[in-house]
Amino acid sequence: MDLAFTPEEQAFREEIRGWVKANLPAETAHKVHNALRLTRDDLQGWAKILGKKGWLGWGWPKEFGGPGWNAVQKHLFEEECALAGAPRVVPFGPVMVAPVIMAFGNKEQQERFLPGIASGEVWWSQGYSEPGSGSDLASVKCRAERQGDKYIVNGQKTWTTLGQYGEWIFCLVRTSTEGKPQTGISFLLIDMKSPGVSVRPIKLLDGECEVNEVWFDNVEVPAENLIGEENKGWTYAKHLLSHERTNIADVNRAKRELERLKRIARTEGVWDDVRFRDQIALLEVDVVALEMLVLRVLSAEKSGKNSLDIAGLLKIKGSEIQQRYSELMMLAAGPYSLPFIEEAMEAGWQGNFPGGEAANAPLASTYFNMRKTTIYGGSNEVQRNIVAQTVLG
Amino acid sequence: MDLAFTPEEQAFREEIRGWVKANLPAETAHKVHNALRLTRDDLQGWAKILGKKGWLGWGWPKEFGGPGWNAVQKHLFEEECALAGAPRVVPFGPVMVAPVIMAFGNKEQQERFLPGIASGEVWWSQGYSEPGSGSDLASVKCRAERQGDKYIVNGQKTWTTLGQYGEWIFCLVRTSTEGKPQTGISFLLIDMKSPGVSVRPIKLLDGECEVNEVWFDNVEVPAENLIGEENKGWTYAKHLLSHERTNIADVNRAKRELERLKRIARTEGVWDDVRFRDQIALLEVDVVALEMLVLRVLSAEKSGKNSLDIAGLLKIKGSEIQQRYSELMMLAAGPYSLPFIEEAMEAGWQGNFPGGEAANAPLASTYFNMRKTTIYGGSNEVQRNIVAQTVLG
Amino acid sequence: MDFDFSEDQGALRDAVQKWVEKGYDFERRRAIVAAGGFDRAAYGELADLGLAGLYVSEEDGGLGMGPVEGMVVMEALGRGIVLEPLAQTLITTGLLGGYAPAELKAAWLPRMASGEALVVLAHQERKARYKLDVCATTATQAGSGWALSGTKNLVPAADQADAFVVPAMAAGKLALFLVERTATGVGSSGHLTQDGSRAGELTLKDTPAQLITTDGLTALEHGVDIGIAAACAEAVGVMDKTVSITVEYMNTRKQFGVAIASFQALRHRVADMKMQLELARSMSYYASLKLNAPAPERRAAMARAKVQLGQSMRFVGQQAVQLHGGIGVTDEYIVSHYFKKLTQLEMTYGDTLHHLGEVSNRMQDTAGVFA
Amino acid sequence: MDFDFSEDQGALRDAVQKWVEKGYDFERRRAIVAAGGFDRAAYGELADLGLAGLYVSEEDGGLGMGPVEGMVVMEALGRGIVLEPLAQTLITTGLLGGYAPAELKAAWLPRMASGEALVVLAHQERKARYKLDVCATTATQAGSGWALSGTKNLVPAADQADAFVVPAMAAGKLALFLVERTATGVGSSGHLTQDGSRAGELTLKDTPAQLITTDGLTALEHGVDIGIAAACAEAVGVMDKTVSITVEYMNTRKQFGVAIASFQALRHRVADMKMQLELARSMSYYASLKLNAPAPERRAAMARAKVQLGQSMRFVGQQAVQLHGGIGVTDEYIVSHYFKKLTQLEMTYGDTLHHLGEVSNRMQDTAGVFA
Repeated sequence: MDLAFTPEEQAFREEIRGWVKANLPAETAHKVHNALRLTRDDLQGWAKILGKKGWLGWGWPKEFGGPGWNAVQKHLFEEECALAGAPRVVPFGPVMVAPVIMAFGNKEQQERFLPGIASGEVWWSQGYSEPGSGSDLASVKCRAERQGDKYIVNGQKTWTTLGQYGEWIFCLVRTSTEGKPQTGISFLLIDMKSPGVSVRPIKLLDGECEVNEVWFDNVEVPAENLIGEENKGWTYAKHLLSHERTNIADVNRAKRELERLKRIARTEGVWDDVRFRDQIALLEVDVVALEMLVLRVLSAEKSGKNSLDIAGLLKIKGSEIQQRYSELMMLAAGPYSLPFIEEAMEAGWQGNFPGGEAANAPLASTYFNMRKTTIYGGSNEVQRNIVAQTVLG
Repeated sequence: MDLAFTPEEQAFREEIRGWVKANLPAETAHKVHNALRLTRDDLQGWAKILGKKGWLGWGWPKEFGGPGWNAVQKHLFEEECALAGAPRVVPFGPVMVAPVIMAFGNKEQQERFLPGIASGEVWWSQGYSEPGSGSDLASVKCRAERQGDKYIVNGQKTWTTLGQYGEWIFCLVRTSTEGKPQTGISFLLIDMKSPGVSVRPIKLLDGECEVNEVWFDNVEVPAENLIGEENKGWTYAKHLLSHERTNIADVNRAKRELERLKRIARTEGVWDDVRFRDQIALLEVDVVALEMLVLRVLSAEKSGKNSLDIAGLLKIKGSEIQQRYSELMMLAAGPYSLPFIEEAMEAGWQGNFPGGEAANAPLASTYFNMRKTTIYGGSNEVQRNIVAQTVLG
Repeated sequence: MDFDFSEDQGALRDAVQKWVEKGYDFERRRAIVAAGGFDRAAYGELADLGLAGLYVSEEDGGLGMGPVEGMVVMEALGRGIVLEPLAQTLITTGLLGGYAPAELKAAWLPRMASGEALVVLAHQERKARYKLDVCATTATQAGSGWALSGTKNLVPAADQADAFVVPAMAAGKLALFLVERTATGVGSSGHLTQDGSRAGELTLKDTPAQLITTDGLTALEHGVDIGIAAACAEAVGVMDKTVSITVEYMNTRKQFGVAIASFQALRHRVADMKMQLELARSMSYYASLKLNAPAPERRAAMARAKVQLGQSMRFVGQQAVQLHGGIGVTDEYIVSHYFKKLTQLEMTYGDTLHHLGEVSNRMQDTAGVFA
Repeated sequence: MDFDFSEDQGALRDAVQKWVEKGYDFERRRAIVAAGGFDRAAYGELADLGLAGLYVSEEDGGLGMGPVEGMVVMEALGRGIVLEPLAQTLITTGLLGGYAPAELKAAWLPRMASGEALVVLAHQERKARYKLDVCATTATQAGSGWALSGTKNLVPAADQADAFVVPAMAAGKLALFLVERTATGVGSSGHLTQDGSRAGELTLKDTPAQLITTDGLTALEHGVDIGIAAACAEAVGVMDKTVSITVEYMNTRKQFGVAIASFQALRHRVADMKMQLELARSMSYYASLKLNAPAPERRAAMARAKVQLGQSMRFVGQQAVQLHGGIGVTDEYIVSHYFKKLTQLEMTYGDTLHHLGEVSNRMQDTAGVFA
């Protein structure tokens, strides 16, 4: 048992750090460090830089063109990217659909789709949730009817993150209404440029359009876009969900944001206020404890000797921490977090922010936006159900 | 709408205050103010003093020999007693069984039992809970079989508070197993000196014996001790529970204990520590908010215009506050709350308490003991079920 | 001790509630936000109901009512998350009525009561955060009058108001002044705030001003306490409606084949929301009923109330969103707007931690509603 | 980075766990409490397992092991809420091994490792609360040796231990001394503590003592940090068992016709307990793995760990009792003893608020496991 990283791991970290420093656009990092609005180009630009290096699929095995890193190396890569201010990689392509294609797609599908994902050229979206099925994902209604060599898709998906940029979307669709709800679901890849697909951005409470409704009106999808077998999609979706483990805790981002919180607290004059400072101290303990939890999971994955089934805990604690730092940032600025000046959330804005700190502009919006973290990706209530099941049976 | 008490209410309060000051034994008040062990004599002594004045049944209407006070007067009486350091009146006689006897007992029962309750001469206990039925009170199993003009009682009650002193006990007993569990319950008064009744004190986690198991082994109970009708006991029990309203919040005691907490914090040197002081400040806000909640209920009762169905809230908040002040008292003394010296919890103990503050002796024990408050009287989980029912349907 | 509302108070509540329900629906509110967060016409309608004159004496054209009526009105406005800053009028009419010289009262109070003139408190400065005695704006005597220089932020409806009550340092001591927006050297700008209402910056450069009182801190504290009581009452209205919206949603929304109102873990959350709501309502009563108490008692009561309200607002707002799930974070659905309003109210006139400090500093041996 | 236990560590854990399960059941423990809270025979059995020599070098007759082994052992002891103060031996062997002159080591460490001599830390004074640099006990030079005067409280097994490590002020600076219980001027008394173990008062009056180190604060802080890491590990064992007990009860106990494990609100509570347990376990690892780090890093880590452990202990202990209902507050049923142990551990070597202050005072711009 040893807390320190091995010399090899340290060297690996240094390599990543040097490369990120040399390749991450300064403008993008500035936006990330100050929670300013990221454009499609910011996100895809960084994805393509990673893709060119072969690191956009950083979790991929070598046989599919990935670097073949182990759990610790993946974590070190993620940590270095996060601390340097890289934007989170939009996960739907490289982290979510790619492993499903690798595990359950046929060779043709792998050759057809993986290169575009690995290079960052093709923007993927996720089509899971529907208006009636949030926590109850198995109740999806969006129908795909087989007609010859195609499926005709009708229905609606919602909460499709950044779907306004999407070129392809992977969907859970209903191909059968017989048996248990889980048994009639298929996993389909759909070209979003197909006739009948329409996307409507949903304005969120912070004024931003981060998620979308996606409508399918008699959309024709070639049957070759079906992953695996018809009516087995639930199995593939579950594989995808179980694939995500430590990533979901987002502890590296939390460490970066904790630093930002401290900067804001100094600027706003509450760093020396015991009351406020103690709130930060409590959060610091939370972040360290979460990081230790993540490291334990990584170590178990690396050694394969123990398996720690605590993904639910990572999701719950990680999301609560995200909410808490955003809350404390807003409270640090107090009244000066209250002006809502949309332009001030753009990098390079030169206006006069009331009170003088343009860095305060996104604080309340971020706090509002972060309420999503305990709702999406399996609400924290659902996660508690899962954790309780493992403990109580 | 007016916060102030009327001049009449103020005068009433002054009268009570003067009387309590003149009549509450100093030794008893000293024990209460320092959470020292109260004997049976301390408790019954004060009850008899109240009884002599006609105030032991302070909630009773005039027709039964009570003072006929309204809700506000009752509250002022309770507050003055609590702040002066009077022990809580053991409620089973005057507060719990008496109203049931008044509402559902016959004239003979009223004449037979009420005088002994009003004078404090007869010690009553409560026989509700059983080992298998805590939160699920309707599942009581203790059987009473009618044989001619008596009932034969067999079974067990538990958590009978101070039952070791009990002379009479009112019990929920099962007289029928047909229909819903609620419909086969009867309300029976049992002389605890009857053959076949045995009482076994249960030692609690603080080392004290506050509650008991009570066993009934073929106990003969005259049928004239049945309250109301056979199999209607559940209705009477519910009446009793709904009768208790503001009393359950125990806010007057909380105010007294808040003062004690502040004394301890000063003695232990944490009064000037911002961190600790803030904890007290938060509790102070809680206590004031609870008191306002209680006053709102009292006002509604007095005017009869609005009814506030928030008894569940009073129980939840009141019990949480009791736990919190006992926790903070213990934490204020910190390491010096840790010696467990049973004798030091007796008034007048002259030993050397480690660290020098004999007043610290009961702090941890009280904290441990107070864990009961969120469990008994309908656990806080059950209370939340009830509150949710009123809000959500 | 009596917490029943009088018939007049009930009628007042009904009148305001009716206006909110019929005259200020979500669509109108949305249009006002889109247009900048303040609608003079809507403010005029409030004035037509007599509300702008609530704290103005009858001889000055007002209703001459007190804190309980103020509470009733603010709670009703809270239920509709009304944007127009009536609380400002309660503050400024209270300050002018209580502290201004007779001629200033005569010149302004009737116009304020009728809604013709909107006067707001402009006290926030960059370095002050929640402290009322930190003030860099200066006042110098200029002939028979005064001239003010400085910058105030987050002034409600700064570019729409007709005049401002402005604290400034006069010879080292805080004094309060009235400044008209049309006076020389006044600059004002406007922006939305997070709850959709309007605020702005006020700059003063040798701006002529009329003295309200040289005992500025006393008056400012009083004014802010009127604001705190109003914010508490408003928050109760917001929370009450938030709970209703959530309850309705939970009884409608189905997951796993049943209404989500049937899940015990969520039911207990609702019980906790109800707890926070009722504690908050109790402390809002407390705040309003202490508003006319002597200053130390009044200040202590406001701090206690704001601590409770702050905790309640945060819990109720966050849980309402959580219980709604995804729909709770959309702009389209109404609950997020209630959440944002609660968030902003928590930071209005001192947040929870600030007031916890105030309670902590003021603690006495004995505590309670009457101590 | 590797959190797997080695085979030897696994074997050590198994050995201790076996002793706890077979040799230290609830009835034996209850008898020890009734007899005063300390059983020399039980302590001897721990020593026979080699545990008293865990931190003693092999040349001095110990096992020469490190913090991870200490953690493994303390966690296993925690599962059985063992009363005998092995943590004291970890502290005092650590201190003597790290700071004492050679002859003192040679005279004591072998006897401590074998269990023949029990040496405990006697640092608590009345005015110190959790502060380590507050000390009224004085040391004066007496010939070639030293003489100590003062009173220490809450000394573990004070009237049973053979010697004490005692901080005292020598010429204005804190130094550490070894004092034998049989020395002149020593008074010791004994009493139970809330968790059923034994402690007592130690009075010294011109008592001869041997100097361990004049750099007393450095050493004392180190010793207390060994104690904190041990307390964290022990707490994890206590909590782990507490959760198991609670889970078993919930699957057995029926109300309303079903096992109470089926109620969602209670299930979520258990999920929260599991969360607290795993966060606590993580931070116990962290504490033990930082125990050999440079002092500032080590102290900071202990403070962070104790804040997490303190929160976890309070939550797990209180909720375990709550989920048991009435039976949870009885002396007869085991869970209350786990709860009391957790309560006492929270207040051992600084409670949660104390260590929150330490974290707060030490905060840097950057934070994390490696920062």
